[in-house]
Amino acid sequence: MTEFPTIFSITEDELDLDALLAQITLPSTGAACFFTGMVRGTTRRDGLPPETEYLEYEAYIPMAEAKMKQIADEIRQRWPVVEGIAIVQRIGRLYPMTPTVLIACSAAHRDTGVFDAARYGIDRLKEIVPVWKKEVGSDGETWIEGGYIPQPGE
Amino acid sequence: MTEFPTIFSITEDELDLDALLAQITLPSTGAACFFTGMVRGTTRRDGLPPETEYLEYEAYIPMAEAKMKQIADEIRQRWPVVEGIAIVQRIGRLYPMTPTVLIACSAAHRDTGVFDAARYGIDRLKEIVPVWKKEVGSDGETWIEGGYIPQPGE
Amino acid sequence: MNEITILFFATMRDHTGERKISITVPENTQVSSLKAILAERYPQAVAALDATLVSINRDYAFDEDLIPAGAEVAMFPHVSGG
Amino acid sequence: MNEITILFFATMRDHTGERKISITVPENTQVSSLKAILAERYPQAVAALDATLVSINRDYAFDEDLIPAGAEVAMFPHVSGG
Repeated sequence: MTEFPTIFSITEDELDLDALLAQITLPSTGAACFFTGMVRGTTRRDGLPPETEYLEYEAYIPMAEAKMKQIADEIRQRWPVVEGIAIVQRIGRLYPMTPTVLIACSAAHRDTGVFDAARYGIDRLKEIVPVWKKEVGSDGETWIEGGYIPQPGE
Repeated sequence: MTEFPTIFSITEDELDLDALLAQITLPSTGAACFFTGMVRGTTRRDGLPPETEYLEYEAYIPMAEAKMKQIADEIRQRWPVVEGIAIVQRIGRLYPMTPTVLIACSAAHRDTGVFDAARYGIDRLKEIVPVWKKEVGSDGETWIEGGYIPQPGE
Repeated sequence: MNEITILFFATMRDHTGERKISITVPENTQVSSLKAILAERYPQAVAALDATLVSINRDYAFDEDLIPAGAEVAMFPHVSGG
Repeated sequence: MNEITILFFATMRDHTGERKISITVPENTQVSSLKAILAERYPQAVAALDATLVSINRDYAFDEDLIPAGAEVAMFPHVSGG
């Protein structure tokens, strides 16, 4: 069996989508689905400043990478035809319109679940990967908190 | 209303995912879904050579760009919250592991249909955009034909 | 009579041996009649002309559609982009 | 007695004012008991400790879990990556 590439990292560097795509492309690969998240500069939410100057991201890096690895394993279990998987979270001070996170899944064809697999990956990242962000705007700082409580075994 | 970016092109140049993502990112954008297709070097199909040396792509460029524009319009009609749309088909001689096509849709959040919109975009591209490819391998040349017959108004 | 341009792509180019031609057709010529005219001109392409997709001025066209003066007609197989 | 390390992230770091501490706890200390020990040490963080997520050796841990010798424990709010 071919060794399928799995990339997971927490980085302070700019995301390089083209390089990541190349890393999850095998000779048998014909399709990839990417999800990227970007810092929003304007967001409508009650009680929060409407304009974001920047977000400050931090991570518990070794655990975050372990959980990314776990998500990749979950994806392979649910979509065994997925070939390459890349999960990358950028941390540090990130300004509006900057890509912050990437989930990419590749496979031979597009009807193999790559869209669902990438969707699953970003949903799970937001549930179990220990990364936090603080929104800094004209009105001060606000920690953004998720709502998911991991269960035993997650 | 903000002007939402729509990019569509037929090109002989390498795809630049990071640049395309930047072009479909507005201050209000928080999520994007990309689909990319790559040339497969190894494919299992009856009656075709198992190893592809390269694919030769051609397009009826002005009609292809008009149909890409039409697909972007269809996406906006079905998913009005989609912000940016990019549809790019690379043509010419393309070797295995090379990205050939990209569909990307951006929006404020990931639960807005960006995954479905990108999926719809690549499905439609393969139905109505006049692009053709010829597979060249050790056993000779084979035109690859799709199976879709456009209907009036498409 | 109307002067029109016809472009051939992919296998249609292979079958006809042409990339682009200009021909003159009667006014109110339908797509189906144009295919018949071309079948006479390219006997080796009869089967391909039967199955070809057709566009007029960059929109898909069908057997009953009329070809306007100065039209840019194209003939090509099922698309296979991606 | 077991020596363990505790890391605090995000709001838990703000509440405790600490990034990383080493403490000694009795053998077979449960996560819930550790929270009680820390509540005494950081009275201003009682509510936060009540709601904190906990990991032991980089896996999520829960109130009844025992903390092994040399454990790397971490305490942090609900995650919000992406």
